[in-house]
Amino acid sequence: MEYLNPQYILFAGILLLILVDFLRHGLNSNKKAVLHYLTAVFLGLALVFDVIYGNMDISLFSEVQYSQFVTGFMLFLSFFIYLFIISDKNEHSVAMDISYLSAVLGSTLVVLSSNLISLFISIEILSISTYALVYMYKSGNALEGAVKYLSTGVISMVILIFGISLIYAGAGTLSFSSLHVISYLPFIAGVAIVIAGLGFKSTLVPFHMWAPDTYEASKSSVTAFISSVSKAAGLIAMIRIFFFALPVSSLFVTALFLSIALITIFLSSFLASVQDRVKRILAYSSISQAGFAFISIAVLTTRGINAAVFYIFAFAVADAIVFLAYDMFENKKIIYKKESSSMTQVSRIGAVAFFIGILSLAGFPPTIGFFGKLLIFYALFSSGYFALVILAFFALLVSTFYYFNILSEMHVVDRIIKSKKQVPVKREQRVKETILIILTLSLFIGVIFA
Amino acid sequence: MLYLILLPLLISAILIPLLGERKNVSWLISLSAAVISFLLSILFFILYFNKNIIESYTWFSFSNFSFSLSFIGNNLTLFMALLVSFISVMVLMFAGVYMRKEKHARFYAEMSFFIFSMLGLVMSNSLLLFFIFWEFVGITSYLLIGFWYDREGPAVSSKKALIITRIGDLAFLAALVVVFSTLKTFSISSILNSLSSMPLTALIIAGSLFTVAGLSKAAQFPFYTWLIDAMEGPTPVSSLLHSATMVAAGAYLLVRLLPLISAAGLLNLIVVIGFITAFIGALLGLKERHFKKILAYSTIESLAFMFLAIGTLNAGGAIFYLFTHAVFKSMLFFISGGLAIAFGTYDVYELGSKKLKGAWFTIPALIGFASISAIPPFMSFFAHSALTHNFNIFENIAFVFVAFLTALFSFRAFFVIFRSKAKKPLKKEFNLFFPIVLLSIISTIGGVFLYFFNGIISIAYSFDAFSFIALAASLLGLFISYEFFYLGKTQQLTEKIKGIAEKIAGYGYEKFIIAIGNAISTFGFYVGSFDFMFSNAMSRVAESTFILSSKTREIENGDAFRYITAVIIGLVAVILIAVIFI
Amino acid sequence: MIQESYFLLLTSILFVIGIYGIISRREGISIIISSEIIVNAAIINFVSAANFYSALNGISYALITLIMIVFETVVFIALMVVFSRKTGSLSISKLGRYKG
Amino acid sequence: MISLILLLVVPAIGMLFLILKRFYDKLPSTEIITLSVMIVNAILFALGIIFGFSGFNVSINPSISFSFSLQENFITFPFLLLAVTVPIAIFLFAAKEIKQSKSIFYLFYLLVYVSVISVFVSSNLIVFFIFWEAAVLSLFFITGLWGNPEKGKKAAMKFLVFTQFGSLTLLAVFILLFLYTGSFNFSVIASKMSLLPSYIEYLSFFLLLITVMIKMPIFPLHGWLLDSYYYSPSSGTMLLSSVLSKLGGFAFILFGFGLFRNVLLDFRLPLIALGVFTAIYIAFTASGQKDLKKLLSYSSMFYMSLVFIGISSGINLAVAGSVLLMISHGFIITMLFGISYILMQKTGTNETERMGGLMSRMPLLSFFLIFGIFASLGVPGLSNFPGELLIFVGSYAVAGISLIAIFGIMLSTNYYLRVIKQSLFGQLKKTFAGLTDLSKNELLFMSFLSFFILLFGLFPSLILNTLGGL
Repeated sequence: MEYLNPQYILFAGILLLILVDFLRHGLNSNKKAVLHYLTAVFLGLALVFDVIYGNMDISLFSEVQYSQFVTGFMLFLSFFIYLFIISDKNEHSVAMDISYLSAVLGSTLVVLSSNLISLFISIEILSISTYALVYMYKSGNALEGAVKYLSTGVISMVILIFGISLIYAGAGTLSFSSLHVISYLPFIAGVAIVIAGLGFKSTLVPFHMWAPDTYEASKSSVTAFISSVSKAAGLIAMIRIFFFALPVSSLFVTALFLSIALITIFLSSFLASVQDRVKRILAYSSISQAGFAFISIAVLTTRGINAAVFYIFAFAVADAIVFLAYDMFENKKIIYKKESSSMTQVSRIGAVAFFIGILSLAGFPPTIGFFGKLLIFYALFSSGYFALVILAFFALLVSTFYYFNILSEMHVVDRIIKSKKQVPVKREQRVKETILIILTLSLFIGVIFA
Repeated sequence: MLYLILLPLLISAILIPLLGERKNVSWLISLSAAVISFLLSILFFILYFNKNIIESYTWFSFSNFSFSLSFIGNNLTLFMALLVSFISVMVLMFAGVYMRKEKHARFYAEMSFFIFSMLGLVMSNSLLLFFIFWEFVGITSYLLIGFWYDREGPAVSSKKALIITRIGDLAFLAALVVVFSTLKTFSISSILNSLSSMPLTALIIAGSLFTVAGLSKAAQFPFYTWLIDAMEGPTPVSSLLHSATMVAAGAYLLVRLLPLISAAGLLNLIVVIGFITAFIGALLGLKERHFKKILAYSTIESLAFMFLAIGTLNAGGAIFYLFTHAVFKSMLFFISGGLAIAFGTYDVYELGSKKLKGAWFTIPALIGFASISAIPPFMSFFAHSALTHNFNIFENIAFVFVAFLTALFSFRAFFVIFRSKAKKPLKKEFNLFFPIVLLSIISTIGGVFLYFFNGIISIAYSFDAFSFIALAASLLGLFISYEFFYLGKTQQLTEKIKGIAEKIAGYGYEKFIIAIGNAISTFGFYVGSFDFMFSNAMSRVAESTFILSSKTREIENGDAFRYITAVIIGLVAVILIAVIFI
Repeated sequence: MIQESYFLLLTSILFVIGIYGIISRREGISIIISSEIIVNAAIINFVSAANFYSALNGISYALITLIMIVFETVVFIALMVVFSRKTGSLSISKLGRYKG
Repeated sequence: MISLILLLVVPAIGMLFLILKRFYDKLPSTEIITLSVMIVNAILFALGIIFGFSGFNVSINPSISFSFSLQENFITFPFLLLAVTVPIAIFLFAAKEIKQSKSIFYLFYLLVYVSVISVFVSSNLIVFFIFWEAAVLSLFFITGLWGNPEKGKKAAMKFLVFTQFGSLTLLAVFILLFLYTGSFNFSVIASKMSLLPSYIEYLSFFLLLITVMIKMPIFPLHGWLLDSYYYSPSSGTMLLSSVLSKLGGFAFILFGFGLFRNVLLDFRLPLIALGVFTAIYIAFTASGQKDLKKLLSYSSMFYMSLVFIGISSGINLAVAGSVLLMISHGFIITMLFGISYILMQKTGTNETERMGGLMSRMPLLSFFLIFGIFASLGVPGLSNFPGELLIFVGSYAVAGISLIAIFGIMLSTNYYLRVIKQSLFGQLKKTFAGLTDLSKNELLFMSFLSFFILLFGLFPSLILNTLGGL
C-alpha cells in the first residue's frame, strides 16, 4: 500500500473539505465543528502514517535519510497548533481548515522535494496558504500584516522562479541528483538568486523585514505556525539545495553564508533588546534563532547539518509554545511593560509553559534549546571557527537579557507564584493547557533525538 | 609533659565564662590556676635543670610537609616560665583588690588565657607554636586593653594596639613562611644549627622580618605609641602585659633567634634603635603627668636596654635585666593601682597634693624608682653592669647620658608624689600589701642572685669604669630632680626642661601615625569609588548598545515599500557578490 | 538560429526592467505587474533552455510556473481589492501601524 | 555504601512536596519540609563518609556521550561538606526573613542546594554544566524577586548576564574537550588529555580562566559582585558568597589544576601577580567602605583572591591550603553576613558609624562578631589560619611576591577592627537602648557555624586527609 503515506492523506483531506464546503449550504454551526474535527482527524492520521509508512517516493519527491524525522515533527507540531486554533471559541470558516491543511502539505512536500521545481511548487503552496491564514482572522490590523507578507512574498517567489530558470538554462536539468556546479555565469547568478528567494522564507537578514510586522499582526496561534513550521521548511529547503543538491565547497560560499548568519543574529538580537512589545521581541528572537540555525548550515559539514536539523526542531517547538502561551495571555490583555494585575485570570499552566519555552529559547540547560546550541557550537568548533563562537556568545548574552526581561516585565514568575484561588476554567482553556503541557514535555524528552 | 604547666590556666580560661558572674569565684579559680602552674614550673625547673627536653606533636601533615608543634624545656625557657608564672600570681593577687567593683568573669577569663598563651610562648620550640601563642597574646592584649569598651579611650587605643602589633605578627608570619619553605622545619633548635644551609637573601629577609616582629611587640622606636595608649586598660593588665611579660616577648624572640639575627647582620641596627627609643622614652617621660604613662615610658626605655644587650650579643644580660625589670616595674604598677583605688586619679600632681609621704608604700616606691635608675644597693644596678658588659666606647657614653635622663624623670615622679607629709595612714590591704612588699624585697636583695645566675644562663658581668661613671650620672640626675621637684626651687628651669622635652618629642610622631591611618582609609575611599565606577562601567556599556540599537530600529518604520526595497537591495548584493567572487 | 545566450541576455534585461518596475512606484498593482514581467522572463528562459537541450522537461517547468504565478496573482489582487476598499488607495507605504 | 544519587533524590522529593503543598494543605509546613530534607541529606552525607560513597551512572544519549553519571573526584569531600552543612545554617535565617510566597522561595532555595551538590559530585561535564546553570538561574530569581524592591531586578539581570558569559566560556571549554577526547565523561577526558594539541589547551585554559575570574570574582571581571551581593536578600547573599563563589574555585582546581596542569605551570607568575594585585586592590576598596554589607562582600572577594593565588601556584600544598581556606571562608562569611543582617534589622542601618556601643546591649552578638572577625583575620586556632599558612608556604616557593598579599591581610585587620570599634565599642546611643540580644534561632545559627570554624581551625587534618588524591 504505497499510497498510505501522509501526503496523500492530507491531499484527500483537502479534497474532502472542498467537497463538503461546496455542499454545505444547509449546515449550521455545529456541523462546522464536525468539519474541524474531521481536519484534526486527517492531521492525526497523517502523523500516524508518517511514523508507520514514511513518505511517498515519486520522481519529484524522494526520501532522504532524515526526512521522515522532519516530516514527523512538522506534522506533530502542526497537529497541536491546529488543536489549539480550533479550541478557540471564535468562529472561523472552513476555508481556514483547507488553507491550514494545504500549508501542512506544502511544508512536508518541501522536505521531500528532490527537484528544484518541486521545491518551488511546495514552497508556493506553503506560502500561499499562509497568506490566507494570516489574513483569516480579520482582526483589525491583520490586513496590514498580510499586505506586507504578501508583497514581499510575491517578489521573492518571482525571484526564486527566475533563479531556477537561470539554473535550468545553465545546467539543463533541475533534479538534485543530477545537478552539479558549473562555472557558467548565469548558473551562478541563478544560485545566488535562489539564495535570495529562500532567504525570504527563512527570514535571513536582508529579507527579514516582513517578519516582525506579520508576526505581530496575525493571531499569535497563526504566528506560532508560521514561525515554527514554515520557517523550518525554508531552512530545510536551504539544506536540501546547498548540501544535497549542489555540494558547493568553495571557501567563499561558507564565508558569504557565515556573514549573512552573523548579521542576522546580531541585528535581530540587538533590535529585540529595544522593543517594547512582547510579540515583536519574540519575532526578532525567532529571526535570531533562524540565524543561529543558518550558521550551523553555513558550516556545510555533516555535523553542522545534523546540528542544524536538531536545532530547527528545538527552536520550532519552543517558538510554538511561546506564541501559543502568549496567545492565551493576549486575549487577557497582558501587555508588556505595563503593571498588569489582570495576570491572575491567565492559567498557571500557561505561565509555566511560557516560562519553560523562554528558557529553552534562551538555551538554558535542561531544555533541548541548550542541547541544540551545544551541538551547533560543537559543529562550529569541529570546523575550527573559534572566533565565530566567541562572537555568538555576545549575541547569546543579549538574547539572555531580553528573554529574561520579558519574564521579569510580564511578571510571569509572579503569576506562577502568587495567586492561590482557583479561577473557573472553561473547557477550551483546559484543552489549550493540555496541548501546552504536551509540547513542554516534548521540550525535555527531545534530548533523545540529539 | 611540659604542657602540664599551661593546662591549669587553659582550664580556668574555659571554666570561668561558663560559671558566669558569681561573687569572687572567677578570681579564686584564676589565682589558684596561676599558683598551680607556678608550683609546676618550679617542679619542672628542678626536674629538667641543665637538660634539653623537646616534646613535639604533629598538628597536621600533608604530602611530606609536616607541621609539628614542639615544646622545649631547657634552663632559659623554664626560668622564663618560672618568672612569668610568679609575676602572674602577684598580678592576680593585686587584681583581686583592683577589680573588686568590675565584672569579674570576662576579665579573669582573658587574664588566665593570656597567662596560658604567655607560658606557651615562653616554652615553645617550634616557630609555628611560637607564632600561634604570639598571636594569642596579641589578641588577648587587644581584648584586655579594650576591657572598658564603653569608654572612648580604651576603644581607640585597643584598636591601635592590635593594628600595630599585627604588623609585627604578619612580619613574623612572613618570616615563618620564608624559613619553612627554605628549611622545611619549624623547630628553632634545628633551624639554628642549619643556618649555613639557608641562602643569604632568605636569611636577611627572615632576620629583618623577625626583628620587625620583635620591635613591634616590644614597642620599640617606630611602634612605641601603642604601649603609651595601652595604659587605658586596667592596671593589672598594664602591670602584667605591658611591663613584665608580653612586651618582653619581643626581646625573648630575638634572644631565642640570636644566631639567626647576628647571621643576618642586624645587630648594630638593633643597638641604634635601642638608643633612639631610650632617649625618646626618657624625654617624653619628663613631661608626662599620668603616673602609668610615666611608668610606660620607663618600660619602653628598659626594653630598649634589653635590645642594647641583644644588639651586643649579651643574651644572658638581657634575660637578667628582663627578670629585674619585671619585678620592680610590676611593683610600681601595683603602687599606682593602689593610689588610683585610694584617690581615683593617676595624675602625678594631684597625687602630690594628697600628702602621701610617709604612707606605708613610700619605701617600696623609693625602691622601685631607684631601681629604674639603677642605684647601687638594688638589683638593677647589678643588672646594668651585666647589661653593659660588652658595650664599646660609644655605647657606654650614650648609656651614661641615658642613665642621667632616666634618673631625672623617674625621681621627678617620686618627688612630685611624695612631697608632703602624710597625716592619716593608709589602710593596708593584704592582697595589695603582700605583693608590693615581696617584690620590693626581691628587687633589693636580688643583686646577689646575679652571682649564681651563671649556673642557669651563661652570663658575664663586669663592674668596669663606665658602670661607675653611669652611676655617678644617675646620682647627679637624682640630685637635680630632688632640687627641682622636691624643693620646688628654680621653677622656671623645670618649665624650660619640660618645654625642651615637649618641643623635641612634640609628639609629632603621634600625628604621623594617625596621618598614616587616615591616608589608608582615604586612599581606600578613592579606590572604592573607582571600583564602584568600574563595576558600573559594564552596565554603561550595555546601555550604549541599547541606544545604538534603538537608532537602528528606525530603519524598519513599517513602510511596506521600504521592505520591498530592502529585499531588492539584498538580492542585488547577493548576485553581485556571487558573480564577482565565484 | 539564435544562440541561447541571446535569450539569456533578453531575459536578464526583462529581469532588470521588472526589478526597476517594483522599486519605482509605490502602488501595489505596479508590484504585481512587474513581477509578472519577471515571471515571463523565467518562462522564456525555460523554453529557450528546453529548446537548447532539446529536452521536454523545460516546457513542463514553464507550464508549472505559469500555473503557480496564477495562484499568486489571484491572492494578491484579492488582497489589494480589500486593501483599497479599506484605505481608499493602493499605496502600500502609508500603513505605519507597526513600527520598529 | 551510600549511592551519590540519594544526595540528589532527597532534595528532589522535598521540592516535589513543596509543589504539592500548594494544592493540599495537609502536608507539614514548608519550612519543616525544607529543613528536614536538608537534615536527612546531612545524615546521608555523614553515613557516606563512614561507609564511603558509590557512583551512579545512567546513560541518556550515547551519541553525544551524555550520561547522568555521578562520581566523587579528588576534591569533592570538603566541598560536599560545605554544600551540605552551610545551607542548613543559612536556612535558619531565610526562615524568618522572607515574608511573601515562602514556598516558592524554598523551592528555589532547594534548587540551588541540589545544583551545588550535584556540581561537586557530577563526573559528566554536561550534567556539571546543567546544574552549574541551574544554580545561576535560581539565584537570579531569588535576587530578582525577593531582593531589594527597586534595585533588585536590575542587579539580578546584571548578575545573570555576567555569569552567563562565564558559563558560556565554560561550555566552550567542555565542547573543546569533547571535540578532542570524544567524550564528556571526566575520567575519560583526564586519561585522554594528551590528544589535545597545545594551542587548544592554551585556548581552553584561557576560556576556563575567564569563567573562574567571573565566578570567584577576581579583579577585572568582578563588576557584578557589589550589586548582586548588596541588593539580594541576605540569605541570597549568603548562598552567593559561601557556596557559589566556591563553584569557581572548584572548577579552577578540577579543570585548571586537574586537566590543564602544564598550562597552569607556564602561567604561574602572571596569575599569582594578578591574585596579589586583586588582594591589595580589594583590601583598599574594602577599607574605603562605610557600609558593613558592602565591606563584607569585598572582604569575601579578598579571601577568594588568596584562594586564587594558592591554586595558580600549582603546588599541591598550596592547592590543599586554598581548599581549606575556601571551606573555612564559607562558614565565616555566612556568619558575618548573618550578623550584618541582624545588625541591619536591629539598628535599622548598615553604616557602622551610626551604630555604637552595642556590646553592652548585645553581648552574645558581639561575642560572635568578634569571634567571626578574629576567624577571618586568620588568628591561629580558627579555621582561616591553616589555609592561609599553606597557601603562603606553597606560593612562596613559586614566587616571593605572594608575601605582598600578607600586606593585604594587614589592611583587612585595619577595616575589620574599625568595624568592631565603631559598632561594638564606644558610647551606646540612646536610640539603641531598647535592643534585645540574639534570639534562640539566631544563637543556634551562630553556634552551629562557629563550631565548624573552631573544629577546622584546631584539626585541619580532618579535611587534609580527604585530599589525598591532589
